[in-house]
Amino acid sequence: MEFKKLVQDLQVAEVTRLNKRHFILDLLAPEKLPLILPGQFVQALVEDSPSTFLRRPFSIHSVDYKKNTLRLMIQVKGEGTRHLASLKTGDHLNLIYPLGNSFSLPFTKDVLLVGGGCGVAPLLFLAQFLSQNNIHPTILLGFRTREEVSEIETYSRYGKVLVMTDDGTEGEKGLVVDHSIFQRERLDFKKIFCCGPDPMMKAVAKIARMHKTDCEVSLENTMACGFGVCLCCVTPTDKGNERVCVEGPVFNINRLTW
Amino acid sequence: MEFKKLVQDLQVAEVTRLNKRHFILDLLAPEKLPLILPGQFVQALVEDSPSTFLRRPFSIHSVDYKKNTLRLMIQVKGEGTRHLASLKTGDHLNLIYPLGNSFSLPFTKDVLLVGGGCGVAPLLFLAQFLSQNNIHPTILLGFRTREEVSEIETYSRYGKVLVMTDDGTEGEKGLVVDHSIFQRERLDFKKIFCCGPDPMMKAVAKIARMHKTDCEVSLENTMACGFGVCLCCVTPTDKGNERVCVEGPVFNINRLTW
Amino acid sequence: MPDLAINIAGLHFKNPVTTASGTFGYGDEFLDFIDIGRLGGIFVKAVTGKNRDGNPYPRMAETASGMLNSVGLQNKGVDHFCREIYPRIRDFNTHIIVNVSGSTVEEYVEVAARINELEKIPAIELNISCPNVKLGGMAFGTVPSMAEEVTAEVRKVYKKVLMVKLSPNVTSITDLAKAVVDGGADAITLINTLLGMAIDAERRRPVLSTITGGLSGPAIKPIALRMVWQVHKAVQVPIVGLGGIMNATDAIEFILAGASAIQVGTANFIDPAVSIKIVDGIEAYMDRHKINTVADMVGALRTE
Amino acid sequence: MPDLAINIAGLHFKNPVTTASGTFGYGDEFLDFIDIGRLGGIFVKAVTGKNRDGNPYPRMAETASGMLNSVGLQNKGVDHFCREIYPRIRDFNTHIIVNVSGSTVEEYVEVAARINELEKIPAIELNISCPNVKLGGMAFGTVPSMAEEVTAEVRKVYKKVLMVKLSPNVTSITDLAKAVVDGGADAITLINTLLGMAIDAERRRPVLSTITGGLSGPAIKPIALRMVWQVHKAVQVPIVGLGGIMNATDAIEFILAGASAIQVGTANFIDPAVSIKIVDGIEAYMDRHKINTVADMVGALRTE
Ligand SMILES: Cc1cc2nc3c(=O)[nH]c(=O)nc-3n(C[C@H](O)[C@H](O)[C@H](O)COP(=O)(O)OP(=O)(O)OC[C@H]3O[C@@H](n4cnc5c(N)ncnc54)[C@H](O)[C@@H]3O)c2cc1C
Ligand SMILES: Cc1cc2nc3c(=O)[nH]c(=O)nc-3n(C[C@H](O)[C@H](O)[C@H](O)COP(=O)(O)OP(=O)(O)OC[C@H]3O[C@@H](n4cnc5c(N)ncnc54)[C@H](O)[C@@H]3O)c2cc1C
Ligand SMILES: Cc1cc2nc3c(=O)[nH]c(=O)nc-3n(C[C@H](O)[C@H](O)[C@H](O)COP(=O)(O)O)c2cc1C
Ligand SMILES: Cc1cc2nc3c(=O)[nH]c(=O)nc-3n(C[C@H](O)[C@H](O)[C@H](O)COP(=O)(O)O)c2cc1C
Ligand code: FES
Ligand code: FES
Repeated sequence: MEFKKLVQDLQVAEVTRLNKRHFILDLLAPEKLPLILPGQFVQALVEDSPSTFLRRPFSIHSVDYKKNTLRLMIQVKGEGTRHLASLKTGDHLNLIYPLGNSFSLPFTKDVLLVGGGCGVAPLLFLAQFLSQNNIHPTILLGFRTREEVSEIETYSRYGKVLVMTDDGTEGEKGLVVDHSIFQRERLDFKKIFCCGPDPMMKAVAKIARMHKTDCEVSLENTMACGFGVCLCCVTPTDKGNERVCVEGPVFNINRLTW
Repeated sequence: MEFKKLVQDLQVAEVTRLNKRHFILDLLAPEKLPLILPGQFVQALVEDSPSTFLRRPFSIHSVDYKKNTLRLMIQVKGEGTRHLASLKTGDHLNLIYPLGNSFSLPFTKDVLLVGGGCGVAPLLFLAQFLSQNNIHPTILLGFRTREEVSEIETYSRYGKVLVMTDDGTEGEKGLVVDHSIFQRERLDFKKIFCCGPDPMMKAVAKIARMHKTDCEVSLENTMACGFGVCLCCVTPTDKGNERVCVEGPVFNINRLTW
Repeated sequence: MPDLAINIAGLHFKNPVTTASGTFGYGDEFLDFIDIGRLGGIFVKAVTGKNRDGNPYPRMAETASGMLNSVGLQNKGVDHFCREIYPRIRDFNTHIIVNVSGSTVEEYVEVAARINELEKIPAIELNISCPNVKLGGMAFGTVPSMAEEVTAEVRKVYKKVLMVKLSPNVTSITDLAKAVVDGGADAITLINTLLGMAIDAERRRPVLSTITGGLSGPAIKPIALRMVWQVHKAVQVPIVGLGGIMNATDAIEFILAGASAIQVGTANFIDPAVSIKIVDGIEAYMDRHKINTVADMVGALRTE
Repeated sequence: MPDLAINIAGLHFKNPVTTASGTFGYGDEFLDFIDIGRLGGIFVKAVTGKNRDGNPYPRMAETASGMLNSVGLQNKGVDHFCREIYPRIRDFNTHIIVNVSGSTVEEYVEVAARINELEKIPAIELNISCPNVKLGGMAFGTVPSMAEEVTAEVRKVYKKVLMVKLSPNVTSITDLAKAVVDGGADAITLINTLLGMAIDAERRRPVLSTITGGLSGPAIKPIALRMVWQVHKAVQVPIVGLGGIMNATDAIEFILAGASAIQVGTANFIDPAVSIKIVDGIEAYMDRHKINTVADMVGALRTE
């Protein structure tokens, strides 16, 4: 397997609607998939949409090398994702992939994954990867409401899943940082991986700092290219403005100005 | 029935592929169709095409007031028509219609219709209209090649059909003006209605002038609005620059500078 | 219920949605499609001193998210306007504003003086920006001193609301804006079309008979918004903003950037009923954001 | 077989397809996607005298058929370029041309002089047009006398091919073009981005941290084509054309309008392999139209 970025038409092998706003695309690659790491993402070309000029970035939700497929989990936000939601089995989707760095393999077994919204997407792949390396993380997932809680069984294969909803209709009620695991004096985890909306990641980072727990976050950002040439997606780090699409999307919070 | 222009979503009731480049759309109106005259056209909105910004004009091929449908006959040319070719039964197409003036009811029964390419489109509706008024025209249709010869049976209901192909694979060979009906000393017709590419219409107009035969042509033009406000679609006439979308598309050749 | 009314240079508009000159005919072409009385106003097609045939065909080219036109001020002249068109449209229940064009200062002044006599026309919009006319049109709108002069001369004969429409084809839009304010403009319209060109590669020819033409549509919206924002910070007079407005969100962006009213142009070709949808959309936005008056939104962009 | 080679100011390009500064990194980011040796040349990201952090996030907004950016010349400075980047890219089998930027004449001269020493860099492109830098950048490119001065000063120290890239945000692009030719430019690049703005109506905020930014993509193609055409008629030096080129047809339009070579910019983001497709497409077009050399197409628009 090679580390190489590709521009490729992948075939939609399956579309799964999770709920009103979220769906999953399984995409079959025309050639043997390259090596993909958890945390990496794709840049998807939205065709036939007059208002979508640039590609759209999505995390790789999981990879099946046997079937030669990769999976995206997408939340409908605007025109681009609305168009992707109308893809059908057999259609093609053009991707640039795999892009970005990846989560690091932790030196501990006490691992917590925290995800909210469409930020849960890369955590499934990470959980799979960890469990292949004999690490079974605790996985805390935040959703808006019961209706949107999904894929819990899938996650459960790789670790212990905790659910929170904003409205308390399933699991604990509130934001992920309100979860009881964070309310104890000592945190049970030596490493946190987090992905979700900025305010959520910042709140988790604060807790991690407080407990001196190592923490990596996967940043969102508006991207034009996705492979490092436009310099549109920077975030301030200890090395100045760094590209989220190349030096990230995963950053250790120690390197961020948060 | 009212003379009123509408902006309306019509439902695709049927799609008929005539050949590789031509297809027919039967469109069901959501309310009772307004009165439509032969020669009038629609402005169709092409959705989901990034490169098609303006509407596209198409002649009304025929109207069925009983079924409340109108029919378009479309030739695939560029992005816009390619997109329309992918419409399926049940899809919607937004139209502004009916637009433009119409062919005039002739004061003679010796009527010739001449059409070429997608210019045949308005002639079917005209032939129907004439036959309702007990005029059974001769209909001369030019096609590129046998493969594209189509709808002859439909036209035959309303008059005598003569076919020409550029390559002689069906009917007489050559351009419509080469047809034997034009090679006689006296023309058998007192009125000609013509629609097709500019060079064809000019050639027919020349013959009509020679024989002092009354002749109306339906002009093509690049249109932005289609209902008279942008002044983009003018043609020089005896009254100066006139709008093809309002004062036309049908003009008597006496009024043109040809 | 939010109040959509807005006052521009003393003129009361029932809402900030108007239609752009050259894209709305004289209004009556839209009677089948919309209730014209629901619009804030209508800017009718350019009127010049004498009849003009405009440019030869082809006059239009489609471009990415836009179009080029080279209509070239085709109209039957100010006499014809006063005699034939004015009586037909004078009683529309909305402001009719005449777009005044010319090739010389004298022509502008002549047309403005004639329109000044028309009781039901409360304002004119001086078009010093049309890029299609070789004589004058371009120069007035790109040289501040000339823009000021033509505005000042028209100001002498025109007693009602005087708006001046600027060309975006300039290095400094604020210099032009200041010049026409100095000349006596009551309001500024921004922007006219950008000078562009389209080529048919297969035929190796320009698409337009005039080679170059005016670019309009969503493609130019970012440039138009920028100019409205710059001029809003530079002058005190109200701004009428336009350029690529396709929906209520676009309209609100212009208002936030500093426009007191907006014009819908090319969008009318794609949806002749869009202007009314924009009126409704602005009302819905104000409702949702709990904004009571349009004036509260004008220039209310948060940049701190 | 048509010959795609073209000579620009004495420099031989294997074909007229190059890539635009700021959209192609330093070229190596594209090694996974294309054979860089098939390109006529690469214009690398702007190099300034010292390290620059660029503007704060957000730096990008999508617009209709285009995008705004306010990257703001982020780069590590000319020292770093010569030490770290040049050795990495010097042996690419294509012309590497450095986009030189600055805030003062001295900075331009300093950077140009340093690049002049780099054996494998056959040309520089003076970026006097970037609209993102408050100091200098904008002014140089919009005032003919300043444009001439900076070109002339750089000309004194730079001994290889000197290209100057103009800003489209001006009243008269031909005045600027003539000024830089007078200053000693060997070729002119047209166009940089148009100054634009995007607003988030829901948040009532500008989308970009800098409020305004540079517009690129197909939206600006008609304006770019027009400027190439105008400048082609006004000056004798070769033109490198760009602005919204997405495919071979677009590229050919620029060549017909008067460009001797073209640059692919924003299109690289959407399809990183597009530049090579454009090379192939130009060859196919020349085949079909029986054109033997690119030079035969340059400015060959039929306008009679
Ligand atoms: C590295 C990375 C990985 C991502 N992974 C996923 C994923 O796995 N699943 C998923 O559903 N989404 C993911 N996203 C977010 C996704 O890219 C955006 O939701 C999508 O681009 C929106 O496109 P649209 O055309 O539907 O919305 P638009 O019409 O473009 O925008 C709709 C709204 O969303 C906001 N928005 C758009 N893009 C972003 C962005 N990148 N960051 C923050 N706000 C934005 C806009 O400002 C606007 O308000 C990821 C983003 C990044 C940068
Ligand atoms: C009043 C009127 C009635 C028409 N009726 C029919 C009809 O019944 N059936 C039908 O198939 N077509 C008809 N046409 C032509 C039809 O409008 C065009 O073929 C269509 O707009 C092309 O759209 P596109 O997006 O597929 O092609 P584009 O990508 O827009 O253009 C493809 C090529 O066709 C040329 N072209 C595009 N539009 C026109 C035009 N209006 N005149 C001349 N050349 C043009 C372009 O220059 C280009 O070279 C009619 C046109 C008019 C003005
Ligand atoms: C076909 C057409 C004709 C126009 N005619 C005029 C005109 O006569 N006078 C004028 O001031 N502007 C004229 N304009 C410019 C518009 O009023 C408007 O300034 C421009 O189109 C930008 O707005 P838009 O992008 O919303 O169309 C015309 C525009 C178009 C497209
Ligand atoms: C993200 C981005 C960064 C850019 N950086 C530079 C730059 O550093 N120097 C420069 O001269 N032009 C820069 N440009 C302008 C491009 O080189 C080009 O002139 C412009 O984008 C128009 O071409 P296009 O429409 O093909 O992109 C940049 C453009 C973009 C989109
Ligand atoms: S998105 Fe272009 S550098 Fe990151
Ligand atoms: S297409 Fe607008 S006036 Fe005819």
